[in-house]
Amino acid sequence: MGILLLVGSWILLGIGTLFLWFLRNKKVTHLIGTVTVFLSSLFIFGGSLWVLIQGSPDEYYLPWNIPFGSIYLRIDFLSALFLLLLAVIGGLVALYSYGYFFEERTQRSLSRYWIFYFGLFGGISLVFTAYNGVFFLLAWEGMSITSFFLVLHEFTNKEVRKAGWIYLMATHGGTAFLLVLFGILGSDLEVWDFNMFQYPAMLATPIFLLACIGFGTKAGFMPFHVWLPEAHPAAPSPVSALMSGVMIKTGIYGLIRVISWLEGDIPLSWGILCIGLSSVTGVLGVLHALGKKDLKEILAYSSIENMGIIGMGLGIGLYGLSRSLGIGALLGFTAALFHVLHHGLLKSSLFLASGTVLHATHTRNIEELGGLWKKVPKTGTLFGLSSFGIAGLPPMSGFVGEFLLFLAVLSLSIQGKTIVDILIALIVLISLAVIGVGSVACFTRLFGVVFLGEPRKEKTVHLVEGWTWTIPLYLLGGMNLVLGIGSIGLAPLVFGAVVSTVPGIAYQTALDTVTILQQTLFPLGVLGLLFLSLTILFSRIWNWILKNRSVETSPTWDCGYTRPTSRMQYTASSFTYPILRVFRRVLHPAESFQWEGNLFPRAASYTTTLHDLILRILYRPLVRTITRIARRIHALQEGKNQVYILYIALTLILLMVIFLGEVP
Amino acid sequence: MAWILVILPLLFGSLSLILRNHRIVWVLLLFGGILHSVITLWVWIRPIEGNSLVFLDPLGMLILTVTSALFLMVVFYSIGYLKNHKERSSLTVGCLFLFLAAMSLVSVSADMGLLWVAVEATTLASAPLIYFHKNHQSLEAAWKYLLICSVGIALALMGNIFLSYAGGDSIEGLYIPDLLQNANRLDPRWLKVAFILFLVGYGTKMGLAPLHSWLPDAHSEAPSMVSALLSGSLLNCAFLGILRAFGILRLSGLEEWGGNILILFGVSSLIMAALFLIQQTDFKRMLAYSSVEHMGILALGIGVGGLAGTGALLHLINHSLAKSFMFLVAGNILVFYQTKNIDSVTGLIQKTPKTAFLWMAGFLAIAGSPPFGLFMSEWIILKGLIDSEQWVLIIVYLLALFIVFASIAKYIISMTFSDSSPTVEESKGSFRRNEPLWMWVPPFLLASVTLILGLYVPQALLSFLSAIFPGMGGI
Amino acid sequence: MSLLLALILSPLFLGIIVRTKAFFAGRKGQPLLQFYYDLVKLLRKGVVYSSSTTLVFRLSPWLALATVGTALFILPLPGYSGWISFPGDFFVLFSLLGVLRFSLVCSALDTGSSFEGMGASREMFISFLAEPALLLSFLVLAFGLEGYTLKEILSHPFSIGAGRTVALYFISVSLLIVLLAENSRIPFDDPNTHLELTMIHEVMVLDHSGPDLAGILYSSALKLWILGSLWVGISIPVRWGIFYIDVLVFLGSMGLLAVIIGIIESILARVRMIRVSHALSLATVLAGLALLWTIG
Amino acid sequence: MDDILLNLVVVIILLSNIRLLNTSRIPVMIVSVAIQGWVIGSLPLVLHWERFQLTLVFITLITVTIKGVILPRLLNRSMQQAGVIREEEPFVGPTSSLLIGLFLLSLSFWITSTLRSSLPEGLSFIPVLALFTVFNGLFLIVSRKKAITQVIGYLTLENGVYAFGAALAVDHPFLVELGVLLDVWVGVFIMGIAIYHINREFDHIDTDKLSTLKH
Repeated sequence: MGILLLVGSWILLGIGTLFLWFLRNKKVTHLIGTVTVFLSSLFIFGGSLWVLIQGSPDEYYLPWNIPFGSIYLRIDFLSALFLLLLAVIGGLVALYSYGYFFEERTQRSLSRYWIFYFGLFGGISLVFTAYNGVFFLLAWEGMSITSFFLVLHEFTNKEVRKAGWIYLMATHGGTAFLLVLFGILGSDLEVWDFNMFQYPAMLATPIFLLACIGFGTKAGFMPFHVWLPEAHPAAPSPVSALMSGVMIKTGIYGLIRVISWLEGDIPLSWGILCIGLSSVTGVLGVLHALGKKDLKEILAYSSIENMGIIGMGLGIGLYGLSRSLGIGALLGFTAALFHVLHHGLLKSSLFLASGTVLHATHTRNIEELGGLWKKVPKTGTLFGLSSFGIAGLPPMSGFVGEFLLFLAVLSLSIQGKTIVDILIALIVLISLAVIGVGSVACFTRLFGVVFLGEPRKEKTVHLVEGWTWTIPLYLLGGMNLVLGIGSIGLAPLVFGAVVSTVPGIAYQTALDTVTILQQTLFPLGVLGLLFLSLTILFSRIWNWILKNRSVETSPTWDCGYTRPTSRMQYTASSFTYPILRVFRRVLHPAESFQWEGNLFPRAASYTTTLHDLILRILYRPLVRTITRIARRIHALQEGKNQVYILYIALTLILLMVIFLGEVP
Repeated sequence: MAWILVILPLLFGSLSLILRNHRIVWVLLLFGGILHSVITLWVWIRPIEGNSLVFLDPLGMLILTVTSALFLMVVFYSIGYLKNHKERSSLTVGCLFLFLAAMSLVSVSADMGLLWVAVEATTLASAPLIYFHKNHQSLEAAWKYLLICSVGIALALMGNIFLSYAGGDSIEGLYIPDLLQNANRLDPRWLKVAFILFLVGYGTKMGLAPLHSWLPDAHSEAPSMVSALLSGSLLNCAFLGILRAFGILRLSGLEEWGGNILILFGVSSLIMAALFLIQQTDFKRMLAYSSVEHMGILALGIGVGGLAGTGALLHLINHSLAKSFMFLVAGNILVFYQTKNIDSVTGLIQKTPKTAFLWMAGFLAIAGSPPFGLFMSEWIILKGLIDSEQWVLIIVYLLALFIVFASIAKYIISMTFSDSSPTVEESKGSFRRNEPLWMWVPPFLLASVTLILGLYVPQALLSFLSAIFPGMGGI
Repeated sequence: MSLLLALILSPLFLGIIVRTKAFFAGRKGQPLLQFYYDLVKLLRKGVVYSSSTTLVFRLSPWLALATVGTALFILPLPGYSGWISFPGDFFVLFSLLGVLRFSLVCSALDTGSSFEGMGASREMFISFLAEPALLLSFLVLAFGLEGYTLKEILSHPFSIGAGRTVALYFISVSLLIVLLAENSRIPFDDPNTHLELTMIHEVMVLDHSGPDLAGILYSSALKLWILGSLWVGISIPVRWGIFYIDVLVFLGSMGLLAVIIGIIESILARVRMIRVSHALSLATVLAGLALLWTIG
Repeated sequence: MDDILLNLVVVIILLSNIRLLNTSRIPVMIVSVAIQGWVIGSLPLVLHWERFQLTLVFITLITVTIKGVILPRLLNRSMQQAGVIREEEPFVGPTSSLLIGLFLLSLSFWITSTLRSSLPEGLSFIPVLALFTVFNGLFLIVSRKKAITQVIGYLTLENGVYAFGAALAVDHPFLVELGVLLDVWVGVFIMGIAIYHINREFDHIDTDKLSTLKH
């Protein structure tokens, strides 16, 4: 049944594509696109919900005539969870796109957008359901390519083309690693169905390395993250929302799948590798997010940071498995999945809100923004709420994930007791603390600078807040709050997904973990409710106090300065400068300071810009070197016939000498 | 019977050389192309036994079919193309037919000597086609092509002689089935020399680096349908020569030795192509270098053998289809923009949507990304490498493929999506928007075939391919 | 119980500190209950809102009070369990303080004043450095005492084991540093300076007035009380097991803490912004040392 | 009598090669190629005269006429058309060419060392000679500029190949030989045309000017 609904949604998408292909009317195109995605997302929602409620995986098998391939669809709890996320976000983003692309210039570009959106949507759902290596990889590549075209939507801009290229490179490179990975896993298999995969024992570590690189590229683990901060600003905001909300989660999904195939004892290296990678990812991600000035770039880096948190959850899980500390492991995986859901919801809503900002102001540079709340109050409210949530603060759902991760670390350290355990716990905890406070700083900065205070540059803001613009934001934010308070209600699904996927878990440990979850998540919910009700209570009290008092408004107190202007506000870069200054040895933010004027001060300017660390120290030099070598090599083909024939002669002689010549 | 495949185009060619009226010539071209492919089909249905000179074994059938199919597509394209070059029709068509005849001879010849003659004939038949445009560059390209390939072919002839001597008195002549049967009675010393000579000789024609130097020039200067044939069929024919020799070598127990040389050539071609594709300024040269890369992949796959060998044969089909269709599309772009310079081609997608679509699809195809066939075959080859645990080769292979992908992607994106500056229309008086059928139907057909091969690889085909070389490993 | 104590006595705590400082300065100083008078006075006033502020600004006092109120439900009397107690509850406590920070910083940025922006930035900076130390030291405690909840941790800190007690000293020092930093006391910040350029916490609330200001001040007093009681619970581990005696002991030690803070404030000078990072990294290093001690 | 003849052949082939190497006058080159053609064309007869067959004579006649008569005439004609009689400043001068030639000779000795042992007594020098001629032709093509000299080099190459054929594969269907003749003939014919065109297009036949297509 679940599969049937999914297939139904794909058929729907196919029909929609046909329509779009032949239609020429703009309005109808737009409408059909939106409606199709919305309906098919409903189908997918129903399908995954069916599986979750019915409580048993749903599958469908059909032989397929390509090497190692078979059409093997399977929805287990894990897939169902991710599919739910996809359905919710995909549908809402489609709704948002209706408003966002309403003034799109040509019908052709509209239909292009929608067709590729269908492709991406269907591709992701396929990735979550495909249960055969070849099938999975085809879906994977389809997803990547369609998203590449979506990134290129505003292709007339040179930056966009560059970003698209980088994105294509990243995703293709990642896929190469996956090819090798599946090739190894599927060696001496007729058909690469997932349930047949097993590990050659001596290759375990390389296999996980391959998986980490291949899937980590999509998930945005450092140092394979470079495409995110390029592609997200370049893509239209709904696309970034879908990509950052769901698509990068496919990397996490893949990693969990790879974990689910192993039987027997897991090498310790896996957990340590994963933890190391993802803690670096998280910390560096949040630091970059603190340093950047581009609205969507900041959001992209915050995605990277959250991927780091998720990765740490997985890492703790793996480590716990290999140390046979079951409870910690289960808590880690559960934390990771919780965080996946949370981040999907909130990051997509943030990207959508940033889309509204872009649409209103046509700039992504937050130093030029400010005071937008008064212009777009609903969006402002939701952006504030989402920032609050994504900073991982209670009672939003972001906190649940981090809290569970913290619990996992705690139980790991308390039950493990060896020095390595403590060190692991230390690493995770420190990076968790840095990420937590860092993201609070980052998002107070973002929200405060963009929406609060006064506009820093007078821009022509044409206000757009139709219902299609705000409804998705409300729903996403609201869902997040509900998940945060009612996490106990979601826990069974997430935990079920974890238990059904992770191998080698004793029944007793599962039970203990369940009790721990109950002990913690319920009070969390209570506290959340308490917090909300207290807030409301105080607001009531205040209204009552201020009922018969003088409430005046006057300009901001600026210590007696008579003519405060909006340019006197604290800038975004100086807001986080002190923090970055601590890490300047690592990050090397480029500073430029102009100061004309001798005795008497005149116009002076000071700017700091932060370039991506990895890009600077790793990729740029690499590309430069290869290009230099290539230029050298080009000299071999200077157009002289004689030289060419000389090559032939030399090749002949060399071959004869190497492969024949033995001294008589 | 098999002779018909050779004689028929020969006949048509001489006819079209004699009667110089371009209309008649076009009719001849269409008729001949269709007839040839029909006969090829018929040969599939009713297999025929060969004689001492010509025969049709699976390998030959493979090459023959690919050639014939491509020729058919090219026929449709060229009729449209020659509308703008009426005066050169008869010569071009004649040479096309002779070229076809030579290539068919290559694929049906059962005697190494005859094979050699045929390969040389392809050179002679295609040289005038490269000189189609009759300007400095095309002349230079033709001259280089002629000289380099003749040198190579001379070496291949030496190979023949050595092979015959390796046979000694035991084997009479160069009849391939004989050689295969008595392969173990060949004198290995002479056989080795013979193989090296074959490899260098036919390898020059096939465009294995560092013997590839003629290839970019010829492909970039020839009219696009000719480039399509050169890259799609001629290279295969040259490869057939190597394959024949390697087949004999395998049976005489020198597989390892010969395989290593092939792998060497494959790796060098991959690396060279990847490096030359960086900072390329001419999109037809870009395609040519990608051909070099794919030839490298073929050599690598065959050299490694096993599953990779089968993959290589599949890759041969896919590459021919994809590359020829890419060249046809490049021809369209050349017609529109009157330039081969990548930077001065802008905004394809706005001006010529169909061509842009095909160009993008073709990029995905030749860069080996799904859902096109090359992904499948490249992947099978990779699987073969993994099975034989050649980790270094795997790294080189993937790295080279990645660099190729990166550079081609860069050019294609900038050509397809860059903002079309109006100056292009103004400056190029010959700029046209409408895309007639002949321009996009043949490439579209080819593209769809590659697409199908990417999503559905018939088991029959796979087993056919893996049966070509005994012990080549199936799936 | 602890809830009521906190609600009632937190302003008094501030009063004690001020009195101590006055004593050391040789003045008579303000009455102990001065802060109650201030709060009442402020509550009676009207409010002035900046014209550039929005809902966020109004929200800040409510959020602040709500956060601290929620935190008080978790906070136990040392040796006894809080109203709500569950594994990892101290993490929730710290995150609630993060919520407080979030709302204050946002309200500061909402006014668009350069000074408040600067204050917000510095607040962020300090907490950025203080948080790891806090979490780390509690990891050490949890690991050493094998306790998941505040109750288990605070009940018998010295049951950590004879060899490890040194770790407790390290931790209490680092916690004290964190306490001073988080509540922006000297040497990190001077609560009663009047030069905006040097202020951190106070400058953020420049634009709050009347009841709003009262709410903010009260909540920060409560924050100080919360962290203080945590410190007391760890550093002064006198438990009689009889509830009322323990309460008295707790109150006494809180007073002691107030005096200590007062002494520190009157003998130390305020350090430069750059040096803040050094002091706080010292706190983290101390926590790390404590960890080593507990492992080895 | 027999070995005298053989030695004579050897000497002539060697000498012609050396002459080709160290002259820069094209007529001389053509002449020496012609002589080489005569000798190598008559190789089959010389080597296998004991089993005297008509076919052998037939082949010999054809070869000699083509290699020794027709091709030199063609070359002469295109030389007249191009109006060049000297190879000015080649990439490698005559003396150094000679040295390289010696090196190539020794190289071909070394490479064929394994093969010669398996040859009947009389033929053992042939591979060396033939390979040397082949290398020599390659070297001429590489080291000279004029298109016509390159054609001469190509001819030399073909001579070497033919020498192999004549020596080793004589008791073999004539396919190969016919192939040689056909291809050499057509090849040179086409090249003649090509040279003619180059001449007309660039009004010179310095092939090193033909290097506009690169990278």
